[in-house]
Amino acid sequence: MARIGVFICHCGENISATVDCGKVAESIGKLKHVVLSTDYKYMCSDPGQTLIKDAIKEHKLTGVVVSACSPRMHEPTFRKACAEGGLNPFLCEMANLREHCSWVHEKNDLTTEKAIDIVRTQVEKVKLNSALQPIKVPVTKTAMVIGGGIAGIQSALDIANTGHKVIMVERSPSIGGHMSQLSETFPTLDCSQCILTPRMVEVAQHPNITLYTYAEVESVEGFIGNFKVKIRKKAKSLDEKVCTGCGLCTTKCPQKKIPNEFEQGMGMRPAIYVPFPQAVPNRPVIDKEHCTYYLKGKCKICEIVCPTKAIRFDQPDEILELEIGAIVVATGFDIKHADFFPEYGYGKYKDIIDGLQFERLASASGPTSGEIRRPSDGEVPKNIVFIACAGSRDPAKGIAYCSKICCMYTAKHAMLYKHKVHDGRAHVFYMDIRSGGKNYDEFVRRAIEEDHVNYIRGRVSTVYERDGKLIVKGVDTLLGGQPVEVVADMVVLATAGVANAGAEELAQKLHVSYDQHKFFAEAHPKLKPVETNTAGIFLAGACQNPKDIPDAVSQASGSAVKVAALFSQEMLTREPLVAVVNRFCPPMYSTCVGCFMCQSVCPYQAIEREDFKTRDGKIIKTVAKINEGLCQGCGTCVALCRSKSIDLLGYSNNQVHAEVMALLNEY
Amino acid sequence: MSDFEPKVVAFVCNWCTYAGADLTGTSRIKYASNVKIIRFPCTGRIDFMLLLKAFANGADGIIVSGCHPNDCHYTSGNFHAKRRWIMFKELMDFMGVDMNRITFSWVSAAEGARWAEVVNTTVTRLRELGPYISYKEMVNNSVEEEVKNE
Amino acid sequence: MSHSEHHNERNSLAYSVEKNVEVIAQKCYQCGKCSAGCPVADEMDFPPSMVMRLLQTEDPANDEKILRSHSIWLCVTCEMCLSRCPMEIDIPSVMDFLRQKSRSENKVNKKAKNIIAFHKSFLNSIRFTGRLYELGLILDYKRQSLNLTQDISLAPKMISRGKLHLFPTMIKGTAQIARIFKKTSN
Amino acid sequence: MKVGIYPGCSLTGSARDYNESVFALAEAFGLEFTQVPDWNCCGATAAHNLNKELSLALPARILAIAEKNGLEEIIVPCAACYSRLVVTQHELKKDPELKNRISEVIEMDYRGTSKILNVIEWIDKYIIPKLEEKTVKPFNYKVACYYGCLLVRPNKILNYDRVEDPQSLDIVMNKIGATPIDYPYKTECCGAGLSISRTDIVSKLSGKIIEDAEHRGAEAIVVACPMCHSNLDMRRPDINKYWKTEFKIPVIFVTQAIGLAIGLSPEKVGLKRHFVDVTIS
Repeated sequence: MARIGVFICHCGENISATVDCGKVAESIGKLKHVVLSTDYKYMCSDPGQTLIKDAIKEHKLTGVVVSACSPRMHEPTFRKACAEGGLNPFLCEMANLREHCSWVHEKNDLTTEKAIDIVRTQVEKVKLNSALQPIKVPVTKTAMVIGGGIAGIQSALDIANTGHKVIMVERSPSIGGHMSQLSETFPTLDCSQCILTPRMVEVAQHPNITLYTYAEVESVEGFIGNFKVKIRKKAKSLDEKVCTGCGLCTTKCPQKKIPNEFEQGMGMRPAIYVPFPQAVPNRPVIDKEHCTYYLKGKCKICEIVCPTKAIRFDQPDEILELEIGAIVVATGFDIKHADFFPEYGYGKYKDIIDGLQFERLASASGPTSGEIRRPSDGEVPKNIVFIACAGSRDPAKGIAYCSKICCMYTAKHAMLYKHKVHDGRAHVFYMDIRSGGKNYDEFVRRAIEEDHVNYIRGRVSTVYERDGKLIVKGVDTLLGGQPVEVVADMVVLATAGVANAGAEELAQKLHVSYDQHKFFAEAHPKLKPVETNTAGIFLAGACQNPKDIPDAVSQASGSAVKVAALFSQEMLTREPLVAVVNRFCPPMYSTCVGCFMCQSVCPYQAIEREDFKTRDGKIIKTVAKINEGLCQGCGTCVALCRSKSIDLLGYSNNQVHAEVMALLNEY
Repeated sequence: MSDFEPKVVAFVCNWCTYAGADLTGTSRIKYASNVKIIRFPCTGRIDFMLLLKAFANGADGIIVSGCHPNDCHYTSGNFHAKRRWIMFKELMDFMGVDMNRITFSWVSAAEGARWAEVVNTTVTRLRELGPYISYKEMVNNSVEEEVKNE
Repeated sequence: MSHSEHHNERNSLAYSVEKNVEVIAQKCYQCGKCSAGCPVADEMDFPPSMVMRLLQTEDPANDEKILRSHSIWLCVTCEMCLSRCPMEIDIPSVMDFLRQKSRSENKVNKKAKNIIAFHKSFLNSIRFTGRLYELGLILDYKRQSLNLTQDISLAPKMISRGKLHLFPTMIKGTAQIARIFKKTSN
Repeated sequence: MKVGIYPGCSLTGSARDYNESVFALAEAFGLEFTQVPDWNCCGATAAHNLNKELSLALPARILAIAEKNGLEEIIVPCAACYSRLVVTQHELKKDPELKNRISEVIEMDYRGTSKILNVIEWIDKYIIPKLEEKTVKPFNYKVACYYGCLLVRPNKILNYDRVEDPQSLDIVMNKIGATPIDYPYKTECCGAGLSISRTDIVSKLSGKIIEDAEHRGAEAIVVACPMCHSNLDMRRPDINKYWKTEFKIPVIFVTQAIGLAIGLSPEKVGLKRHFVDVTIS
């Protein structure tokens, strides 16, 4: 038999000014099963809470309704008080008399009547509450970082330094990402590789970090604290333990004409290669798509010359199965290439290059050893044009957003050019200069004032080649839209930053949301910029949207602390307000008919299939089963279920039905 | 009809409209006291059969309100609610439920004033429409008939 | 009010543009790409991006500048601006509308006299015969523009190459064509 | 299927050469088509500059007559007429109310069912399949393919070829043995409707097109639009005067080039009517 205690709070005068609390208490006291109905000035105060704790013991209460403010304010307070009084906290409900009644209505009988209705509703509900236990799940204290660019490196090092294990998975043969390709960085102009390579080495040597390069995530299952991940380690055709990284094979490989990805196609590499001299790990891989042996069945020169006999042509891909507690996605971005621009010749002019290609030209380790020379004939361009917003802020091309980093790197490029080619002219066509950031605008001003870069406000309509020169047809909008024609030797497009190839596929494997541009979506744009909507999966860097190095690094550290906080717990505790599929004895098992409509609407992939089998393993029935580790308790499946086999704890069908009846019918 | 006060049940989600109604309170915006709120985690949880139950038990009007499209706390619950709502509306129409009795709206946690407006316009409309007895009678009659037939 | 609804002043030119050709001037963010690619921009008093900017101000004085501009008559409807506009703003349609508005309000720029004279002569030619009568067009244009000496060497060369009819071709449906002209002349 | 042709005013007058070459090709390839009966002028630039409704009504009458006569496909060799007809079809499809109003103005039912082909689409569909076997005298010249504005823009409506650096004409020319050059002026405007009223502007714009083609070593400019042709060919004396030079490069229609390649005489394809001597045939 239910024994309900009801506590009406005056909230000073916040409630009692318009609601006759005494009358409410009196009226509720007459309800069936209500053994105590009382009012008090401040229920949330210590004496108020003591009142509840004592009453639970004294009246042997099986349910408590605190009629006070919004549950969004004090539900945790009163549930805790109940627990301390010896009552399961989920047997406590709150009736919202303040925000939903006393504050929004005038003082009159109707308001008091409404208050009575509200309390009665919760009394009827609480009678049907059941004692629930918080859900506890264990935590595997190993993190996986996907992507080995600067964001992934930072995140992995930060997590590893808290004493937890990290698995880093990188798709290409070396970590380092786009930052390793950059020449110098704004606004300080310090050398990118000089600041990055020590971090790369640290990753490789850190006792808590296991690095898998040339590897990709194959599948992800499970939930926060308990992911099961499969990683495909692509065959490098080489025994890394035997190889010393001497590099002899790479110099002897007869196949030498493969466009070098690291040099953005401006240099060549052999089929067995190390992507760049500072690569980590500094071991070659064989590119099977171009290797003569894999294509034609003979060659094996690398195997012959290898002093340690490390080459393994028959090495298969390897699938690793790992238990992971948290995942940091740091897969980075890519840029649009020059062939994306019809009005600039669809990429057919060699001397129209993109920003990353310019980085390689300006880099001391690049194909021109840091001299600015144009790709077509190796001449030093005397007139260079930089076009900002190439693709960005261009809804007609499908990219409406600002890529954020281009204004700054374009200023840097123009500056580097002027530092290297003293008698050259640099022109920048721009729409707006977006240089928010510490010392950023000062940097742009320096390019204009000290390095005399010619900034022209207007977009370029077309670029074409004539007599080996590039004719750039632009406009100066500050002169009223006057056409401007520049005869240039080289054009650099500050092309839009876009999501990395494969981002969508990975997002689907991880069950995290992504936006229309395939950038990963944060859980909240303001207050959860590091979390995804899947618990236990965090974001770092430009996989979320284009961002510069300091932003990427900050977010990476943010993601690391999220992981560390998660790993600081032995068990995860969650509110047990989750959906359940009913279960009965055989032969019924469940009223679930196994239509799995619920599976298609669940935003959390929390609905699994459960087979009931005979002893000899024959499947009798397959029904839905909720994974309570994943379920967030939205209840969409409950409303959808046609056979009414799913219910939501805390908001059960019976409970909400009782609430509606209590609201409409007086007792 | 002038002194008729309709009974209105509001089915709202916890994260947007319930919080929005809390804000109405903290902002001390006054509205008609006819409405009583039932809290759900999400509009996606709302079984629309409950609406029929409410009408059969004397509700004169109903408000269903949740997060704005794309703002759902659970990503897509309100979207599924809307899809089911479209189907259910057909059924209600078919059963002769007066759709003027139902307000379907989006009220976010920041829209305290809007919640008051939704309630007030609904109550004003319902005052004009008068008590909703036709559906209740229809249900009760059919129950009586069934009893008789047995 | 939804975002797609305009906020333009009801008496502004931008408002008429939106009502008539469904182009929202505010969409233009003034990148200038239209002016950069416009073949006649350097002849114009206001290149296309400036016309859009003047519209955006919704200032009666600027609306007046547009309707009295030479630019709207120099536009050759090559559509280059639209094809390269990142915001896909249909400037050619705006120009068509502005020309008609400029004429109906008697605000045509003096320098555009010849251009309009030519268009009128062209339409006159087909109004009565249904098809273009090129010799008639040239003669009528000379009469309207008073450019009596222009192209005098062209006609004989055309005639000698069989490229100029000395007499117009009348189609059967001339009465119908006349009615089409009448019904569409607001 | 009944195939119709809408020649348009130019082809009966200043572009007779174009007309002759189109009909010569049709004859040589055994193609038949019916002229749209009692066709009228499409209104050209003048109509849409001065009167939007008129600019839709005139093409609508042409299309309605074509429909009435069961012409499922209409070939429109003039790029300007092609553009007006396709745009009209698009506008009236988009706005049923406008369609009704225009139907009333033209006193005819208009449905918008005829398929409109430009000259290159016609060549692609009817000429190309038999072109190789018929080619007797490959057109071994370096050519600048000049598309002009109206074949490719507005591309969202015409939906023909790519709007920057189009290729369809280049491909046709390549098929008859010509070498198309890389040519940035392919779709730059020649000045079009300003030919008579602002000859100076036309001279400047057309001059740029000619200058760049000559500069890149083209031996002919190939066009598919009578307006472009008259500006680049008939206006050559004005252009030369404006540029203070003697541009000599001939301007030929794509149909003339094909005609020559299959062995038709220069007279037959109308080359003798050009202002600039065609020395390469």
